[in-house]
Amino acid sequence: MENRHEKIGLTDETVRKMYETMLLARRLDERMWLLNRSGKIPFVVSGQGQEAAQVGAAFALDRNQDYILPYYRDAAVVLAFGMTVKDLMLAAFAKAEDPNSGGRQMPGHFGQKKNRIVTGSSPVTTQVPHAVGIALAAKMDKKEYVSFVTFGEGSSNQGDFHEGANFAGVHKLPVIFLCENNQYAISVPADKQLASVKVSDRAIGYGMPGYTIDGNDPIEVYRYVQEAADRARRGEGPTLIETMMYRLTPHTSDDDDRSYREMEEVEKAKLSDPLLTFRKYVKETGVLTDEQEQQMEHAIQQIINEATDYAEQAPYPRQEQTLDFVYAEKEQGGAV
Amino acid sequence: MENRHEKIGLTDETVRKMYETMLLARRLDERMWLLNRSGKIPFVVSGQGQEAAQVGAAFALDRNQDYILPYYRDAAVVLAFGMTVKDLMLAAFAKAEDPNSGGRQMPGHFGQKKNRIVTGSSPVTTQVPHAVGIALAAKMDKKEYVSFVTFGEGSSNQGDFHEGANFAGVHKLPVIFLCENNQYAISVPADKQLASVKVSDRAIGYGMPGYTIDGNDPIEVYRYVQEAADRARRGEGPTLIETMMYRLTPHTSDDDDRSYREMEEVEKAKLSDPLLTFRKYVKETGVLTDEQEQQMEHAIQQIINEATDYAEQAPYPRQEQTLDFVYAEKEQGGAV
Amino acid sequence: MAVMSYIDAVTMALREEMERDQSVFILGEDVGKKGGVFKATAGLYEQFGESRVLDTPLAESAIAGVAIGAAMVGKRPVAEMQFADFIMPAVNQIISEAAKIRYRSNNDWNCPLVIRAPYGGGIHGALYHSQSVEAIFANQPGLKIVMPSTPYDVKGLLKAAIRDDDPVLFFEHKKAYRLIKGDVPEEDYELPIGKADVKRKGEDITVITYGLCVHFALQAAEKLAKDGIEAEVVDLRTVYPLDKEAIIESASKTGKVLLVTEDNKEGSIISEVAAIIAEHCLFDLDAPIQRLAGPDVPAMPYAPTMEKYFMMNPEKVEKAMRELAEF
Amino acid sequence: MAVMSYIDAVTMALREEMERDQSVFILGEDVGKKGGVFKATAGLYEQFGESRVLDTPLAESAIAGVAIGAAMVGKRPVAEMQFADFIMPAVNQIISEAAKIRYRSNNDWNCPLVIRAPYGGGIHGALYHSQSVEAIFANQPGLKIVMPSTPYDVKGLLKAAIRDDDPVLFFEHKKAYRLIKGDVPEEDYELPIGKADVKRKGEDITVITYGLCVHFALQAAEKLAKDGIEAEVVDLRTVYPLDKEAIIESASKTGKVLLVTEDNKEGSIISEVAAIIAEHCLFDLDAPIQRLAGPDVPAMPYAPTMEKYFMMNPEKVEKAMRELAEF
Ligand SMILES: Cc1ncc(C[n+]2csc(CCOP(=O)(O)OP(=O)(O)O)c2C)c(N)n1
Ligand SMILES: Cc1ncc(C[n+]2csc(CCOP(=O)(O)OP(=O)(O)O)c2C)c(N)n1
Ligand SMILES: [Mg+2]
Ligand SMILES: [Mg+2]
Repeated sequence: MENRHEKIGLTDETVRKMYETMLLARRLDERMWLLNRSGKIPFVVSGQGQEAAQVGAAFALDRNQDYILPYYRDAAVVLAFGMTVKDLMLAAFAKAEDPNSGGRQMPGHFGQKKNRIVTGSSPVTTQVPHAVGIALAAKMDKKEYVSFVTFGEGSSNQGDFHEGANFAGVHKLPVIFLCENNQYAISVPADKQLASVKVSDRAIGYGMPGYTIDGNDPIEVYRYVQEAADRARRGEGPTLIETMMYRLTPHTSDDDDRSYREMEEVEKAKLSDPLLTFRKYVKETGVLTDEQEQQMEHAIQQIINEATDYAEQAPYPRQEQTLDFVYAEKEQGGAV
Repeated sequence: MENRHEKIGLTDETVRKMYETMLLARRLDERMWLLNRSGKIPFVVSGQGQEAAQVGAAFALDRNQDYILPYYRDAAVVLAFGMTVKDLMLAAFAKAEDPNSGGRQMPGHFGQKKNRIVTGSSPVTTQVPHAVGIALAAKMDKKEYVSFVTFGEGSSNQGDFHEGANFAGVHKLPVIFLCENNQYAISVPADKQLASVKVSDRAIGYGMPGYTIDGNDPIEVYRYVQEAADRARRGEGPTLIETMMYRLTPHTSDDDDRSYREMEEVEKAKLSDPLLTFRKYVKETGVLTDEQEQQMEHAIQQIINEATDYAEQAPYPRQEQTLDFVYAEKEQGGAV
Repeated sequence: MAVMSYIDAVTMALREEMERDQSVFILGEDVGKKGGVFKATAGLYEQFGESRVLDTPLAESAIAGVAIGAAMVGKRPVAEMQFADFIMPAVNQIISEAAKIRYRSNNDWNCPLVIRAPYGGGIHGALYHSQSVEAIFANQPGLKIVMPSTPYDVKGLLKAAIRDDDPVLFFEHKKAYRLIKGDVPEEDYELPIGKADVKRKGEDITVITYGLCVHFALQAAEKLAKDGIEAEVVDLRTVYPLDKEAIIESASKTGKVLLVTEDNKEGSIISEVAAIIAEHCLFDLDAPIQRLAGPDVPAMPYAPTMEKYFMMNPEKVEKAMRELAEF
Repeated sequence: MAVMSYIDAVTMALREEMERDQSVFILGEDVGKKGGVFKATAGLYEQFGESRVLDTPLAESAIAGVAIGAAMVGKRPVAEMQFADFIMPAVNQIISEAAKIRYRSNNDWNCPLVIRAPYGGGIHGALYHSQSVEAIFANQPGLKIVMPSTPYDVKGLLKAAIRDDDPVLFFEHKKAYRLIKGDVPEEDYELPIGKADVKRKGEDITVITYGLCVHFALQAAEKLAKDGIEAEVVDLRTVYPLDKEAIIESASKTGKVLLVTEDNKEGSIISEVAAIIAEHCLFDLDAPIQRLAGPDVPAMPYAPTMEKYFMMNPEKVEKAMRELAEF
């Protein structure tokens, strides 16, 4: 197999790390389902099948300064940006220590200021204008950071996508719009969702370049996001990147996808599961040895076990904490 | 001058009628300003410079069955669709008889069911999804009508434009989106409004054809709208047409455009005032004789005079009418 | 007469109205093949076909706006917002458009639209799948807001909403969907929008509430009855515009009023109910008007401890009723 | 101390805050070169340049959303909605996002955003340029809603809003812009958000109101004073969350309360005020709590007859005050 990562300046070390992050996200996701099916956590929203794009993109960013506005499937993105498995487990168990929300939000609602992971909500696409505002602040203050925002192809039909993208285009802001096109919005297939052939067909309407690329290939995604980040830092404005992939699980743990799609379709998609194809790549290019892989799986299992135990035992928020943080704590002479 | 209307099947008679409608709209608009400046009516919003596109489009539609969702500058469209000068004057004077709103809305908020002029509001672009819904009803009931909606280029940046256009594209609905790009949204020039070069660049993002054409040429607009209407009726879906023009007046009677644009720019635009250029066309192609023109001007003046007198003398709504029509009139056994 | 769940009554009303009237159709996210995320539209896609049970793009303003357009030309769309929390992008279409179409056109146009949405908490839905959003719309003349409590009321009121010539927001408590069961006649009937319903007669205190909380109040009332306290339970059913007469009548009768909502307290539906009573029957009151509501925090959290703290329940209602009775 | 108009106090507060703090910036439609359709931002584009006085595309959800993003990373955006009526497309961003950012992130993130918007009628603005929209937002914990009545309050409260670490909706009465003049100190001062202000002391009756109606109440109070009736006029200033203490204190003192708003009556700010009083000082009341408000119709019409019928004015307030005093 051809070594494609060297050409774009990626070391074996980094590629191994990319694979590891994908694997970590996948194993964590699998564990979440087990915990859900055994009644330990009420809800799972899954990123299976989307890890390649997530990791490819996250690694192409500057993880020491860029801001990210992930959507609910982006566990791999936030893991790459410094959130820990324990953090995510604490969120899944709705425990007080959960750094995302202190147990207030459902899992998948990421947020962690120290890692510049911007707090998100459930209504889709609201994060798009936020990303634009963060990019606007960068431009105003002549800062170097880029703002990176993701969303599903269904969500690209919300008004906020249009308004945010146009704003970014007019002001040439350093923001990267990454669509994770997993071909479904819950039960609605992309062709009933999108009048355009591609989400990236919309880029021209916002005066920015638009690309549709293979979201199962982290190297490809890395390349495009890196270029977009460079453009952004050079002051040349935003980029829209659509990554094509397939949602390998039901929409969430509350969904039964058999009512609206053929299981053969899912099985077929599993043949290009990015975890399998990228595993093949790292193995065949010699980035990962069998031994390293075993160690990796082992270490990951251990991390997840520990995080699960920790989170399961951690205390819930006290009920009175419901009342905290509606407004800033009152200061003398300050407001309500 | 080359006769361009014959080629597309337009009779002299129709072209004369088109010119007459443009002239009527212009003279009416001018009168409105006079009435405003003399303190007789509180507000004017003007269509000067946009009559060619409006008339070209309206005449290309089926005025016996199509639905129109005009925006506030579209006096020429509604005149073509059967609203009278008297109706518009009654609205300008906020009189009880105003068929648009019974004196409730500002002028420019058109609506008249008998002519399928769909009631409009002030928040821009809300009419776009309405037009799509009306087209959806046509498709459901296998009716032949088309739904036609207009909006400014500034308004094309609202979420409702995006959401409505995409919906129409997905369901291939018989709707025509016509953008009247007059290069300003109040004080904001198009290049600070739109990240794309053209509004029509957005069409591909909604899976529909998009065109940018000369909005000062009613023949050209007629041709494109007629084709779009044919497509729609053939079940081939929506079309986006952007008509280029210039807003010859301030935004409204409350605006002073000298604070944000050069008066030379306005003067220059007046050289291609569609009323002048189309007048030249109808004169040079022999569609309109000097004598006919004089009669036309005279008749129009008379119509406007009479309408003004009538509207000025007509009674205001009674104050208690404020309470009418919040809900359907109570019927026996019915709801609140 | 069959015993059925709250959500089955929704489906039944939809089906019967679609059978009765060709102009009724459904649109929303996942309402078609999937039958809705709660299954409220289950079977309708199969029965009526794709053209009358439309899976829309993920865009609530378009769902509302397209429905408004169709309604203006004679259709009777029933739009589903997947969760009440996600009605927010459609607020402009609902408040600026649907609510004002009849008025602004001087009765020339109207908008017979129903927007259904599941609201309410207690189902681990966290901040954005638990909200009560009625107060946002409950000051917009031109709109009606219906929030039924029982399967019987669901069927009769949803039919009335669909037949109504003006826009109706129809909020269904998602925890009630499968929890609440009751008798529902097979035949066609309508219940009047705008009318409250006395769900239990009583002389000692009045509880005025709506939605799922009606059941909490009824349960609590039974307990109080054992101690000789007879509570009247008034189900508002329509929370906007309110049935002033019914409110005044019951408040005047018992002189002791407890108002209950699952929503935050400040600026809620029960604030208006309190204002009506304070305006019209102040001198009939034997106790301050009590309001029992969720805490004034942005929304219901996910952790079970916090969710429980926020969520209304029969015990909280009972406690407040006893306190009032003893006043 | 200079006498200036209400709108000049807006501009002054904006200018001073922008001079004081580099992180303050303005965005909105036509706020730049044109200086705003009402001229509230006149001169600021010239003084601070395009990058701090941004003309945005015509898209309110983006205006709010972009401002929220900037606020989360340390900016202090002041977004203008050209008319309060046009805030509707931004409701999702305001309610789902701005209001909940601190809470949902467990205090990790916050959103120091101000949204200014001119509201109110009496200027021939018709349905969509006359609305009072505060009630839509007045049940959303996490938000604050400020509605000043005087130039002095405008300056002090707008400064406080800009310095506040949470989102503030700042509604300015557009008829007050040039009509209302008053003393405004040149120096820097802040007024506390969340506190009502007794604009006139009195023992006989209490009028509680806000915005332009404060002036109507004050004018009416002077007339009543000639007949020996001393009215207390409480200006809410912050309409959400309400200053309960101030409301309770004045209501308890006079025992006769008139609540006034220009908004529709049902579900308005004064409904909550009535509920607070009915809950806390029922036995101090000597008269039913009176509410004086606009009629429950969708919005204020254009025709002068109808506009006058809808719009609040000193005569209407005076009449209601006299009736209450005589009760
Ligand atoms: C405004 C809004 N409407 C509806 C929902 C309910 N909902 C959650 S996810 C989803 C589908 C999203 O599809 P897509 O954008 O393609 O992302 P995916 O889930 O496929 O990754 C819907 C409809 C929501 N969260 N927000
Ligand atoms: C939602 C909304 N926001 C703001 C306004 C105020 N406003 C009225 S017209 C206008 C500019 C519209 O520009 P454009 O769409 O280009 O139409 P034009 O007036 O140029 O014909 C604005 C901002 C409005 N009417 N609606
Ligand atoms: Mg998807
Ligand atoms: Mg324009």
